[in-house]
Amino acid sequence: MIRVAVQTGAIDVAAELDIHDAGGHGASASFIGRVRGDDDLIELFLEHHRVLTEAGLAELAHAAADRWALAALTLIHRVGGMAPGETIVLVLASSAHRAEALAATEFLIDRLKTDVMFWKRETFADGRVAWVEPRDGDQGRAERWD
Amino acid sequence: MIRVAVQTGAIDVAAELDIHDAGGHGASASFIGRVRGDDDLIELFLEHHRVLTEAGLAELAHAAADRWALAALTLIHRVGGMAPGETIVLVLASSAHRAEALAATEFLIDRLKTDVMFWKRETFADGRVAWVEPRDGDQGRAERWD
Amino acid sequence: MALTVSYFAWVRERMGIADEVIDPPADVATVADLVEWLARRDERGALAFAEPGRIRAAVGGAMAGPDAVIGDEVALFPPVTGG
Amino acid sequence: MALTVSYFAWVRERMGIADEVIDPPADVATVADLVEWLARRDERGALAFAEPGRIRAAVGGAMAGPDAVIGDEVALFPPVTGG
Repeated sequence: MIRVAVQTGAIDVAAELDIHDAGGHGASASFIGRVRGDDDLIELFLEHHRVLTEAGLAELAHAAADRWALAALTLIHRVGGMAPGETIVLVLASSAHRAEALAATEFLIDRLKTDVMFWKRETFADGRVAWVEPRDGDQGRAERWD
Repeated sequence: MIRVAVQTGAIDVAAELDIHDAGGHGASASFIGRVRGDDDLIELFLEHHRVLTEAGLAELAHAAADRWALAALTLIHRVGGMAPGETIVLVLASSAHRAEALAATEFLIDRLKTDVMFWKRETFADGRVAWVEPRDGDQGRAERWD
Repeated sequence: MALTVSYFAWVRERMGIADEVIDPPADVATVADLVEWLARRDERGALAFAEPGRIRAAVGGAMAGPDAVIGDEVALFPPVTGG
Repeated sequence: MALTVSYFAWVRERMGIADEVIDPPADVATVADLVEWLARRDERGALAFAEPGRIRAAVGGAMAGPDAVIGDEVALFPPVTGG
């Protein structure tokens, strides 16, 4: 079962775990990315493409499903404005054994950061607004999977 | 914050996530291992050492905390009898960035399988009872971290 | 030929609009040609596309490099930063 | 010298007990010596320790190899299978 979503509402991790786990898989790995409140950040805004972003997530999910024997895969990304501590992205991957679930999770979050149309904009307490630059190393991590 | 537990009661993943996430870390990775109902398995029993098992978990957790910059780490293993679909083990690792959280999670589950005193006994629908043998490859995966 | 161009993140902000329908000259054939043409077209284009190496594109719904031939729909944006 | 030995999993089942206090001869100095001595001691020992290569040990609370010198507390068990 592949579940992909782009949503403006909060990501309910516990509810998503329940949906994902309905099959009772042997091994489930997850990754949760949250807004960090570094440098007095007060808001993180995620911009996306109305059509291509969700298509990109679906393509990524299917690439993982082609590569590993997965029982279930969940890929949910929030967009719009969010506060420190809120969940930006949730990746869940399940398989009969751990190697596949762990590798798929890492692949999905690495590739998500370089291949799917999301852009982060930070607003700080002093009023400063800045678009986030890609981190050094993200491209390298993503290319490990080529 | 390091939280380690060996328990006979069910592992409440959502509650553990809440406890673990109290700090609002940037990146959280997890691994959940569950009882698979393969070959008409009806019960999995986990035997452990009253003292050394929890000490082994704590030692493993501290080895991970020494190796990566982790904001929080949870390592919970169930013991006693459990049914297919129930959670055997939960690993949660959080850090400011994903690489550390993902690597620590994989390290913890790999080493848990070779270094800590747990033994699995399977009971099948036809009455057959068998102690689980270590899987080929587990030792190799664990040694990747040496 | 009518071409729909959409802009995202700081490219959108510098262009002042999210999308527009344009009709570039016939020799604007690739993503790189389009970026160069937009940079020359007006001041906001000069600002948005001052560094072509920092611009990414999608053509007809798929990620595309600078040499990709443009169809009737192109998205231009900075490197992505999701996850 | 009194030595407390505890057994786990199928080693425990084959020995028929979870732990015992024994007093092996003075030349039983290491884990390997102890395993060999238990295998010779009686039938249940012969069954539990027929394959010494499949036996793991903890001495004084720490994992220990076959050459480890035994103190006053040893645990003997099969390879672990948790997780």
